[in-house]
Amino acid sequence: MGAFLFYLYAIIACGAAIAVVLNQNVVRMAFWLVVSLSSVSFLFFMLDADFVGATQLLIYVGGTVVLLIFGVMLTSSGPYKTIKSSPAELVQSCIIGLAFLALISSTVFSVDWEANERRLAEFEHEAAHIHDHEHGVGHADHHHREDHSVAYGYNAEKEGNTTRSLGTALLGVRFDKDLGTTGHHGEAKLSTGYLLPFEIVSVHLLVVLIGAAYLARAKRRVEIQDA
Amino acid sequence: MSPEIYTQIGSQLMWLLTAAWLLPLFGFMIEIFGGYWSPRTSKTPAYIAVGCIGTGFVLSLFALGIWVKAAEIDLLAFGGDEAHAVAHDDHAAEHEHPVAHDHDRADGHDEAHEHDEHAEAGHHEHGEDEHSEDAHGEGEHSHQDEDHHEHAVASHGHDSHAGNDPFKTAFAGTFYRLGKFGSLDVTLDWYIDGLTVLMFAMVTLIATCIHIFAIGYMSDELTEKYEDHFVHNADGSHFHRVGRFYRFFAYMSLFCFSMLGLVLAGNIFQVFVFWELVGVCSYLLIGFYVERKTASTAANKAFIMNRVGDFGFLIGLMIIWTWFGVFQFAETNPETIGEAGLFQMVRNSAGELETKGEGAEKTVVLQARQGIHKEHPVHATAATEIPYWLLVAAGLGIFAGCVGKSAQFPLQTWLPDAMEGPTPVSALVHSATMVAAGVYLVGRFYPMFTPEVLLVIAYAGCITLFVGATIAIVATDIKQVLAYSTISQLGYMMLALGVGGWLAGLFHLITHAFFKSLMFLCSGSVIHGCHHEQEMTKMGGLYKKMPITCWAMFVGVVAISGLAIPVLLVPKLGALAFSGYHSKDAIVASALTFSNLNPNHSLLFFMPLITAGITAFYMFRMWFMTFFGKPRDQHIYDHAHESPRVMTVPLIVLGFFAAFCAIGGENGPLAQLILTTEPTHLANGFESAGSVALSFPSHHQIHDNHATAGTVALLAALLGTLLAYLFYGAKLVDTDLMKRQFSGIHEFLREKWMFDELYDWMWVRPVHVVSSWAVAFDKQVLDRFLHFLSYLVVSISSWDRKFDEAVVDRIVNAVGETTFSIGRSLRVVQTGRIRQYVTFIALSVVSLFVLLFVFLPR
Amino acid sequence: MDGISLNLFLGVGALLFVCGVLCMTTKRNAIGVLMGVELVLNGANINLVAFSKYGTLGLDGQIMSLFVIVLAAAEAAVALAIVLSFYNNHRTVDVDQASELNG
Amino acid sequence: MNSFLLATTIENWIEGGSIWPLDLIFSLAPAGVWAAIIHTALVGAFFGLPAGVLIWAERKVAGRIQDRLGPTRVGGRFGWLQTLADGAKLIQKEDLAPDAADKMLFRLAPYIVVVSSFAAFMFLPFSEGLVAVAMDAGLFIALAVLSIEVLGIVLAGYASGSKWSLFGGMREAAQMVSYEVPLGITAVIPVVVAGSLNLGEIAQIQSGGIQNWIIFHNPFTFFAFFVFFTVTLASNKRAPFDLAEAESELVGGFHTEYSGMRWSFFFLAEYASMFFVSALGAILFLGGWWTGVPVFESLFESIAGTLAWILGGTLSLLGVSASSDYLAICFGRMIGMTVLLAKAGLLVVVQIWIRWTLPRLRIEQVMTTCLKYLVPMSCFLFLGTVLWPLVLMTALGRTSLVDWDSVGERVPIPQQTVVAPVKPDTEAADEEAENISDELNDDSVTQLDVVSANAVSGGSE
Repeated sequence: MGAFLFYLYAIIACGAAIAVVLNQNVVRMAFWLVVSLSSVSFLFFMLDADFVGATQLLIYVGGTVVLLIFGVMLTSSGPYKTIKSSPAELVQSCIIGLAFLALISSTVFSVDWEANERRLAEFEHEAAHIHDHEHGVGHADHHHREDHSVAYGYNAEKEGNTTRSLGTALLGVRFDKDLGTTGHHGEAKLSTGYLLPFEIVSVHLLVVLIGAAYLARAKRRVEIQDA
Repeated sequence: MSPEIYTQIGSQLMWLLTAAWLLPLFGFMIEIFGGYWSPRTSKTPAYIAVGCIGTGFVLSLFALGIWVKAAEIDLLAFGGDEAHAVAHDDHAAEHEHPVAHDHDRADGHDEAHEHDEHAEAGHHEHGEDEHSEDAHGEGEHSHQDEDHHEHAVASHGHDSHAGNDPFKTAFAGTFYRLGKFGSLDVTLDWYIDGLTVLMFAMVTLIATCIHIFAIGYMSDELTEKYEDHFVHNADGSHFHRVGRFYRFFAYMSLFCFSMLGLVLAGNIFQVFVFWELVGVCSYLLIGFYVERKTASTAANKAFIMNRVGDFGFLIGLMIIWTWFGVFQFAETNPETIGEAGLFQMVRNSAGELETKGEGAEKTVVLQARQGIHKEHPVHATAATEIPYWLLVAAGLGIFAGCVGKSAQFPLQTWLPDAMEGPTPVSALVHSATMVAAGVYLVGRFYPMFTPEVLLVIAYAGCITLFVGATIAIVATDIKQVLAYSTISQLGYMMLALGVGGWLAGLFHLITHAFFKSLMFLCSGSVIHGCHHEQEMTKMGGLYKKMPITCWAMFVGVVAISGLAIPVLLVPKLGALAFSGYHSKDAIVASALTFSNLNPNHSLLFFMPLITAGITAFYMFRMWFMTFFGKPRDQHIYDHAHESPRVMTVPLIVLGFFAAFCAIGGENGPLAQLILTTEPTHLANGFESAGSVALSFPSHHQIHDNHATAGTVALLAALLGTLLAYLFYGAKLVDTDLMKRQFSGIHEFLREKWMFDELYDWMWVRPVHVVSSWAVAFDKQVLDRFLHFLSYLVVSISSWDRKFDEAVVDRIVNAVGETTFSIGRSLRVVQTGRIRQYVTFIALSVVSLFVLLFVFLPR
Repeated sequence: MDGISLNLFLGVGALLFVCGVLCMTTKRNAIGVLMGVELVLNGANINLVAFSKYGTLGLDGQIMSLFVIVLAAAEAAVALAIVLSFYNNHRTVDVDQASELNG
Repeated sequence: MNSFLLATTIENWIEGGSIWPLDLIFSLAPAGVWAAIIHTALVGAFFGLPAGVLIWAERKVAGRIQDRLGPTRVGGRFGWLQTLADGAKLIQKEDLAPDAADKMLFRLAPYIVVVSSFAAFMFLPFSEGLVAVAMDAGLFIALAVLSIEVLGIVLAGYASGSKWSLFGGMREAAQMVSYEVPLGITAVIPVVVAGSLNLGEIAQIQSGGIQNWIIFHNPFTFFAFFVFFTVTLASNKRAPFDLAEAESELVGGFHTEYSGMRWSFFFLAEYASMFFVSALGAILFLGGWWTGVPVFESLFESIAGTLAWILGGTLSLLGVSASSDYLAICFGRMIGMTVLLAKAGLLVVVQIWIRWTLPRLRIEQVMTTCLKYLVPMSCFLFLGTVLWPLVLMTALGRTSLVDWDSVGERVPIPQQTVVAPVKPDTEAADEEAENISDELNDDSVTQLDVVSANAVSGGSE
């Protein structure tokens, strides 16, 4: 069932993305973009990232796309007017795009991600083990606890319920990493959170808001004779 | 006193005096920057200046109080019976402990019946010091044995450092380290002892009075259009300019800052810096009326003459730097182990020079630098001994600076010319403080002077005081009289210092500052009242017009003349006399004792004695000529008026101090305050063998001669006064006739002993001749050579130009054109189309990875 | 989620990325270019979230993708403002017309 | 009250304790699918029927307000089958698309609208545990899904190829984008109070007396509710904010060119979201499925117990074993749902009342209301709610006026829910890192663990 849903949404996302490329009408493009982005958000749900999925829906689909449509409405001078590219350009772009896709896909599929992860995990275990060995405590339990906390964090009900963990992480507290674990010397562990980036992004958004309002403000139109 | 209390008092004094020192600088900043933009009729700059220096005075008073309390001087017990002081000296002599002696002195002149008990307590307190003293005493007894001495020093470490300190009651420290150049630490230091505190109080008090006086005196500058009657334009009209009221007070504030900095300075280099700063202020103030040719010339003269002296100062500094490696006077803090200062290096614990060898080989052993800083435990470059003649040279060099600053022979000629400045300037800068700075420095640097140097100082002072006094007899400009009198009195001070009367010299410095600034202010009042008329030959009878000024002047005249009423000796106060009597008495006593001990140099006693008479004569001459008799110029007399209260009140204040500041004489509070700072080696006198065999008097010996000297000096002064009264008061002698009869001498004196002509002949003319030769050489040889060279260069460069145009330019142009054409052909790539750019990016990423896949081994 | 490997998610991300790039290269309409940018960012986002699930990245991947989304919104706002201003001056949104900076 | 009965979602309920005849059916497909189906059916039942009721109610209320009777004939006495008649009429109509329209988008737009507004119900808990998808981000995602609706309207406006439609769509877009700001802020105010985005938890903490309702938590939440309600009016295009379909200016606004069922979809969606936001307001501010009177609660409990006893007895007579406790809880939840529906219905009636009472604003008045009044007000209320505990703490020494636990303590500790029986882990080697969900099970050790344990410590078990 999961696989079926994945393939369904993956195909919708990819097909809609391709439709965005192929369509020339901006509004249709926007429509397909919404479809694609919504599918992506479903993929997020499948990846146990509920909050990110919801954000994707709210911000992209509800916000960005409306903004895009806004732009279209304000800028198109006639109904269904399209600005077409030349076929040569299309062909040329398609070739480049296919090459690009081939490149990325070959990269993706040539890497043995599982092996990588295993190696990484091994390395971490090794470090933890050495530490445990030094301190002579029951390291088997320790391993389990640590692994689970890394994998699930504060997440008792369902894997997708990451809202709280995300919120606290953005406030600088990493329950998902620190809860129930201790540092190397038995003290409370304090991993790095994202408070500063969060603040920076907040200020950034404010600045963008003001800047965009300034840029798009109503002003006297410049008459261009040859336009 | 315990180290904690010592540190506490030291920091209290330091903060108070630093505040007093920096306030005028602050004032200067405000005045010089704010004054330019403020209305010219505003008196605000004056108020700021008075406020700053007045606050400084209050702070200095606090410092003085702290000092008095710390030094344990009982001010109210001054005077006493004179036997008491003698008993002290006896006591000290019995114990043969200079430190204990000093300590007793610092304890003050307590009641006689408490004395023994107190002395015991003192011994108890200073037990540790005395222990180390004893160790040093051993070292001294066998001071040929170097090793033993050093051993003693090393074994006692910190204690011996304190014991080696000849200035037990001084406080020293560092504000800020400016930089360290090799072994030389250039720092901003402070050094506070009784002399510093006293100088602060004196300078700030006098400066405050003079500032207030100047508000009135300089009030005609409070205008947008000041008419200078002494400067004429080409068409004969008077010169007009804007008023410079603010500038005057700004300069005065700057001067106060510099002078206080000079006094507070803790090392000789810093002294030199402020020395030059006061010089600059003096230059600016003399040249205040810069449009007057005489004023600007006088300013230049003062500055240049001072440079001559400062050259010697610099030489002294270099010697000190080379051989001592430090500039600090002394390290006094018992807690810190700083570097030993100059005084501690030159003098041993008993305050004596330790010498080795004889003749040209003679050297002075530098005391081990006990308190070497931990940062640099060993000075590789520091010498352990200095050739004696170099120490003499250093002393002479420093003294040369003092000669210039204090207008001593042979550099005395700038001071009378400096009277071109406004009278408050003359009162503050050129009588009370700056010119006294030379004397102050000699006093401060006393431990560094060898007997040979002291003899030079004494003779320089002796010649100066006589020359100055004689010229003053014939001077007719009221300020000139006072200027020569200043030179003469500075000579007195130098003489006193030179003959070992350290206390007398500095005592006179203080008293002279008061009465001379008083008299200058009085003369200023007269000049102001007479609408800028300075010639005494046009005055007379002004007593009725300006009584306050007259009687204030009288106080000053009596004080400087050293008059006293010997008959009415009040037991507690000594002779009923003004301050000048006491200080001059002390000088004459020192001189008499010195000439008794060294009969070869008896001139050093007779000259001041005679000059004491002359002093009284010319001072009373001035007073009589100005205030009594018939008005010589009716016009001036009619328009003369008493000065406003803002000018007379300072006169009264200063008059009070001129009269009573030295009350009690050498046992009085002032002298005792100064005495707390006296170098230890002076109290018992000392002998010097070698090239000049000299014997310097002890306190005791001076005291023995006190009565004799006082009597003789008073007689001379009375004689002078009487003569002056006969000549100018009673008019029994026709002065014009006298003038004609002694026209040769009169003319000689009028021409100031022909010093200006002498210098002109000795220096200026030879320089002119040499320079005319140089001009000829320049024109005939150098110029021709240069012309030839320039011709050569022009011809070469014309060839070079052709090369440039033909070769270099073509290459450069070719490069430029190539670049341009490449750019032009490449500009089609930059289409300005975003989409193409994105395509290129994607393409290049793909091709880059393809390249990687193909060529990079996996 | 049986049998769905990380590679598949990465593949979807790659396809979205390439589609975005293609959008940017082929669309003359400025809005279309913007949509391409959004697609590119989404492709990257899929990768981040997928790694957060399959890898040891943990929540960090989700946080990163959140930042990406937020900044994409900001970018879109500014870009739209620029497009509007461009339209005000040129009466068109054809990016090929915006070639004043050509060589 | 075992954990087995405290399923927080229908999915859990299905997975955990389906009674005998049903579990056979449920085993045909994953629980999630069944949950979706059941929920859709529920929504259909509780919306499809009430929608008809609402439409009828709107007509009747409007009639009463306008001093007339409204429908009276169809279906007998009160005209209560009027909705059915309308539906029959609409279904019969021809499905038209204008020539100038962008056909594809024109046809798709109503679906977007209706799907999004119905999908939002997926996240709406009707009672404790009666929710299709219970997630921590419930409120957030519900609003997100609801916001998609506007896209359909804009597309409809654009694709119709008519200037009236375009204007309507543009107005709707502008209005929605603006009103989403105060909507979000006021919706976050209860979240701040409750400390959770989970709608179930928000409703759950309002149990007990009426003083525990968030609207009465502090003065700011009290006003926030009214702001929220106003904003939901606007976001549903309800009068006086229905500028997108202003008949007097734009003929029909964005739905001018639509007819038949496509036209009715817009209205279905409108009524659906009307009901949705009313239920949302009830959950966020008005105590959710709690009556606010503790006596009633116990009364309901006893009623549910009695019913369960009766039903359980009946079932056991029929040979079906069913826990009466379980049935009691089911009935209790049903009653809670009824309470919530009642509250939401009340709010819907108020919406209708407002529609037929207040005149329509002009577009710039609508925007002014939002940007100049509602946004600052909601910001102020948000700040006030955030600062309120601090003020109380300073003044009274506690964080709430009534006996109300602090936020952190009120958040229910995540319950240990019943997990579906885990299949024997035979393919551990193949699944490797993917089957993270299985790691919860203590019996199964992932490949990752095995590998690392073997590699490093060896026999750490």
